[in-house]
Amino acid sequence: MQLSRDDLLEAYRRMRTIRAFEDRIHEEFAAGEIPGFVHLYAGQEACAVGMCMNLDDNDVIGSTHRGHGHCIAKGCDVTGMMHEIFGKADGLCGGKGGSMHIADLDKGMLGANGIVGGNPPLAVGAALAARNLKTGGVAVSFAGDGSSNQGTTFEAMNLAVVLKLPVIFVIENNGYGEGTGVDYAVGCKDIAARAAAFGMPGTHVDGSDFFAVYEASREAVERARAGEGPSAIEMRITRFYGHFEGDPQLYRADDEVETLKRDFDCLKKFRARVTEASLLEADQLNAVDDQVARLIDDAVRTAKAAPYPGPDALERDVYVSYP
Amino acid sequence: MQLSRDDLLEAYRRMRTIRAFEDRIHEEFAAGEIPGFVHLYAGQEACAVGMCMNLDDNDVIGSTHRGHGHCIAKGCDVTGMMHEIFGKADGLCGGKGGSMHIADLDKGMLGANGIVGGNPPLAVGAALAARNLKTGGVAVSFAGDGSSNQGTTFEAMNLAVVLKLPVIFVIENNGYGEGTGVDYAVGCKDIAARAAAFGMPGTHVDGSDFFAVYEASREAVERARAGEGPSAIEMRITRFYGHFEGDPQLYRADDEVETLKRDFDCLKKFRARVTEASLLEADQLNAVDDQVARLIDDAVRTAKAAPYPGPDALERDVYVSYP
Amino acid sequence: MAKKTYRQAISEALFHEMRRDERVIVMGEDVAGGQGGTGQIDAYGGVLGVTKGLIGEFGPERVIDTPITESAIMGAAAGAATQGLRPVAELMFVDFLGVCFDQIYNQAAKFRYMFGGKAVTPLVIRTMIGGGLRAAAQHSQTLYSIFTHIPGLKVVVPSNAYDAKGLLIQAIRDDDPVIFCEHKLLYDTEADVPDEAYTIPFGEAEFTREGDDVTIVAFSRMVHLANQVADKLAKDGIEVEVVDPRTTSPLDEDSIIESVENTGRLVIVDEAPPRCSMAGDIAGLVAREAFGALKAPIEAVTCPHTPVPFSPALEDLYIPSAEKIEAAVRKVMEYKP
Amino acid sequence: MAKKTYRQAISEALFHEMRRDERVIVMGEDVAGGQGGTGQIDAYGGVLGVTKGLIGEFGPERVIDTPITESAIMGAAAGAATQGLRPVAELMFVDFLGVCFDQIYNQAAKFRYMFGGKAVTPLVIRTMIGGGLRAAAQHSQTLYSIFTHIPGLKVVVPSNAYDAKGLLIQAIRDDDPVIFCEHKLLYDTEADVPDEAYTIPFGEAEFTREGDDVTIVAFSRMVHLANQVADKLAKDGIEVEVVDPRTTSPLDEDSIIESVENTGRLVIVDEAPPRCSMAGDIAGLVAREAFGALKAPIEAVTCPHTPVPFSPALEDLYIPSAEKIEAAVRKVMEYKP
Ligand SMILES: Cc1ncc(C[n+]2csc(CCOP(=O)(O)OP(=O)(O)O)c2C)c(N)n1
Ligand SMILES: Cc1ncc(C[n+]2csc(CCOP(=O)(O)OP(=O)(O)O)c2C)c(N)n1
Ligand SMILES: [Mg+2]
Ligand SMILES: [Mg+2]
Repeated sequence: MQLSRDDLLEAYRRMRTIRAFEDRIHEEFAAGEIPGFVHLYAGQEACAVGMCMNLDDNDVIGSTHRGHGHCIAKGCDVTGMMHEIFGKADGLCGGKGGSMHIADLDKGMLGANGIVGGNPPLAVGAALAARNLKTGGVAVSFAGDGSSNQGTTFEAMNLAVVLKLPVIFVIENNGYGEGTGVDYAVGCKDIAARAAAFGMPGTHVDGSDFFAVYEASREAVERARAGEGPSAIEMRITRFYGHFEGDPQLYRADDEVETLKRDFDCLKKFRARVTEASLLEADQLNAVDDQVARLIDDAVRTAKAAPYPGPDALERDVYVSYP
Repeated sequence: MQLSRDDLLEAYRRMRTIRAFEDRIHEEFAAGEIPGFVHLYAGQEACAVGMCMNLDDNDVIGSTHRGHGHCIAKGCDVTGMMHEIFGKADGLCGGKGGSMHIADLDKGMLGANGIVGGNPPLAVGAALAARNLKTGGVAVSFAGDGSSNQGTTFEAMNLAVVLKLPVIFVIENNGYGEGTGVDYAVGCKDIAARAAAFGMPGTHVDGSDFFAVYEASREAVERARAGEGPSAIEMRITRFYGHFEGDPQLYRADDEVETLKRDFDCLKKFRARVTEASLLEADQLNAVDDQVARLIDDAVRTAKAAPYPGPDALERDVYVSYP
Repeated sequence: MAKKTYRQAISEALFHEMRRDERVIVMGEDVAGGQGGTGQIDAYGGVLGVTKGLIGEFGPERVIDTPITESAIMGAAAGAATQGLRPVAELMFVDFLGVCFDQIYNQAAKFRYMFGGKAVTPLVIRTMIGGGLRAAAQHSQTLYSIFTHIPGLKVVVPSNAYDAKGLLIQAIRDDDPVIFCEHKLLYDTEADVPDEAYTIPFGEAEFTREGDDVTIVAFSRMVHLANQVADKLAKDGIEVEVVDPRTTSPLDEDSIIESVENTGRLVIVDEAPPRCSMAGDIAGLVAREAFGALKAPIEAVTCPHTPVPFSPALEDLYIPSAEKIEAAVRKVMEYKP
Repeated sequence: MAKKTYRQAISEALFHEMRRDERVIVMGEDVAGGQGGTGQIDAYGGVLGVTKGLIGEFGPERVIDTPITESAIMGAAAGAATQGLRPVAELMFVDFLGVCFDQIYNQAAKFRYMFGGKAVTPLVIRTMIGGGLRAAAQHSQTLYSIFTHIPGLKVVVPSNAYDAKGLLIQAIRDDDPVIFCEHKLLYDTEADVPDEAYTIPFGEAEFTREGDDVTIVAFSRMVHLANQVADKLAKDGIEVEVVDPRTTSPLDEDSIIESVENTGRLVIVDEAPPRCSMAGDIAGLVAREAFGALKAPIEAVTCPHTPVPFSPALEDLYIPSAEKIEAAVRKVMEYKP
């Protein structure tokens, strides 16, 4: 365990920010304020944060349709994200990307991705660039259990092994791809073992346990930085909301989410652990909660007030060479 | 072992036919008589035949760019194949397919395939049809070691397991995908184990040993017919010619093919085994050799003489509904 | 006749054909949508509810939920089709063709020709097209021009509930691979739809408005905008004829040519970027076959050559609008040689 | 200036740029072609020998043999491009786009726009197009119209060795994703090619013949046939202007319009099926922008709406021929309104 108290507070801040961000979007979406398709990350915070606490701006992550958490964990500007999700001109992508395409290349955030299985090959490419340009960076591909059935994911794993690239495949197994359960859709019983069969170490961890995620991630990142090649981590986790906002979740038993929220909430677990071990005080954590609440409030307020992109934006930035 | 003497003779006939077919095409190609891209199966005969001796016309196979052997093993008309490869009107596909697209749906031969990784999903579909239509049939996908890295192959495996379909994935590991060695291109050490990680039994056999191939295939086919789902067999084998006709094979050590021909020739091994065990007489085998030689001679002769398709064929048979 | 939505019409077509023919199956991601979960098995019935109820009546062997594995779905459907099933496979959003296109255009589309006329591949791929849901660059494309480019595929773009039902039944009974493109914004639109099964032949355009001044050829949702413009301009004395080809492949060339030969003016409305698309395709046809009748340049109202933007403010500018169509019509009307 | 083949010209471009800029890498299947074998490591240098020698000079970190895994190749190249490398990825035959298209059109092509102008993706995809090698339906397509349809991609179709070198160097230095289409039958054709590096800007057509009677717009190998026809018809007093756009995206619309405004007649020659292709694209452009100048219908010489047949007898009929081009030119010349 190498986390300082500051680190722990930072980890908590990121997780709490994700939770508050998503809870608030859930409300705003229900109120009809947010356009488009939105997939919330609430419940999975420890996965993104436990991994990204091991990374810096030099490292690159590829994300999914459920990307807000990865963005926040990797340090994207929360206000810029909120503005983006509202489709505003000063959003992180000028309003052109929206929830499914938030990216911030300066932060090493290579984009949420609307295509299931879209990012693993891209992450391999980022790792290739890191190797060739000797940046010392690593790449992390976040994917879901559903995405783990997509051919692109396997191809990416194999190519990473062949070229021995510094890339980590994180499979966030939240039990469902849309409404289809993982036990139905994944032919084998163990996604991590399947990844391992591609020739790299594969482990699984309880994705609601920040410390377990952090440790497994640390090992994988160290391995990658040391030039020992790729590895995979299956993080078993749950999502607290539906697949997308508006999903009635008929594929879930009535009490499933309740139970999971009770027993499997990474924030609760983190809080209990750090306070019981006297690593952090409840007051400190409460203060973070308040700061985060204000941040999100402000972000939503300014997002609502901000202007939409003007017509001149429509044909801009398709190409670098003729802007 | 359940093969009668007649079966053994038939197996030998098919293997010998493949060998003679390919040896002759090698010559004709070199002489400039054959158009297009041609990939020869010589050396791998026991794989196709050892599997297909377990199948009948009700069963379906999907094949690859290196498809002649699979076609012959599955019972396609050899003369029709030769005419096809010469591009003639009375070829098995009317001259429109050529070496890479020979098919005969009546024989359960779903086509050679110019796309590496093209056939595994199709074979899964054939198995699905067999299940739903209760034909009792199974499907076999032949693929190469190179093809085993293609995402489509993995997706097909996973879907087959999820739906528990009667399909067998044969991976003919002949050491190379074009010029690239399998140890380089396949991230793990064991293709069969990788298939197994998708949730089905996976084994490997010496692909030059007809009897080993036959046995492994028999088990897999029985399992599939019994409704117990898919499995995979890696057959370790070699090809005696280049990747395509015209390939100078610079990626192979000078003596590699010589050595393999000496120690790893399925026809030689088969002959030795059946004569030593007094299952068949050398005379019987020689007679087959002669018959096959005549068959191929005739096929080439008539293929050369046969007419090309006429202009009316050009736009015919794009659609069923407007021929 | 009862008013029914486009969604209902498509659902009815599926129920009809699955009852009529055991070989018809439906497969795709979440076509039922609860397999392996802790709740209902027919939880989604397709992400937009179009296949709801099928699994209840026809069971999981004929209504097959798959993993997220489009190449395997399309390939398995194509393979099964060659062996006597008649699969209706769902490609949830057409935008996902990129992960499975090979199985569609190199395999299913080419079997019959490559195999010398021996294969029969009665495959239907249902897919959602179009913008307007703020679904951004990877969930809002139309892309039917790509399918139209490929010999061996048939491509259907129904603009209303009545056509959707008849064309889908035709597609399922058809022996060739058919791409059936459903526009997301049309699911809740209504039309009179008979309860019984009926087919609409491919390659027969519908004239949704008749007129002698200008021909508009429009596809899918754009037909509605074209009709609006026609109605509006009729008040100004401009008689617009609106042609809805209903299938882009085969294309009812005769109807288009006939109309332009009468009007002498053509505006094409296509919700797609302008390059190598239906806009050029129709223009090329007319500039070759009805050149002598043309009184004005051929105008096209398309999306710009950009990905689909997310922001509502931009997406509204991106998709062809009634205003732009009207302007194009006026432009060709006002053209002086 | 030395005569060099198209193959040599492309090879030279790669050597130049790899020497000039460490960030340039080459990756694909068998771009060296002997990794993991028992013989030479540079055994193939690309299936048609275009990348031969690169691994010897630049080593396996910059000349990367990959497994057969097109999605991962294209995706990795795209991802690497966003992070500062300048990958030249090989898609051996364009026909294989179906197994990797998503990474090209939904990812690489859209990054810049989706991410609000922040991404730079200097990716080149080299690929082989075209028929004539009797390579049949899955190895003979052109398919550049599909790339041209996609906003965010640039598409290059060099017709000769000189252009190939200059355009490839431009492609590698360009900051956008570029699809570089090499016609298989052109590799052994020769032209004068300078030894030093030079660039040819995208979107600038070349007039390979000048004339006042008919404009032919032709692409890639078809330019040679068009030139032949122009030379032949010149003897009959018909002055044909041949325009080689060199890039289909961006397209040099001005040159095409200018030419047709002068000649009043247009024939488009495109080695592709006719639907939603460059033939319609150019026709649409001209029927809109140069309508007033047109004296005759716009003719197109294309492949038929069929897959590419294997048999030499059929493939020769399939690909546009000089005879068919000549007939089309004569047809527009003889047109009487
Ligand atoms: C190629 C592709 N297929 C299907 C979809 C539709 N889709 C979006 S998210 C999703 C489920 C993904 O499941 P998983 O990978 O487990 O991620 P989760 O949603 O659970 O985070 C599906 C099927 C898509 N976006 N892209
Ligand atoms: C999608 C695709 N990528 C690449 C190719 C080119 N290609 C044809 S055969 C081949 C090698 C295949 O290797 P393997 O699967 O081992 O089969 P083998 O040739 O050894 O029988 C390659 C790369 C292709 N035809 N299709
Ligand atoms: Mg999931
Ligand atoms: Mg091989």
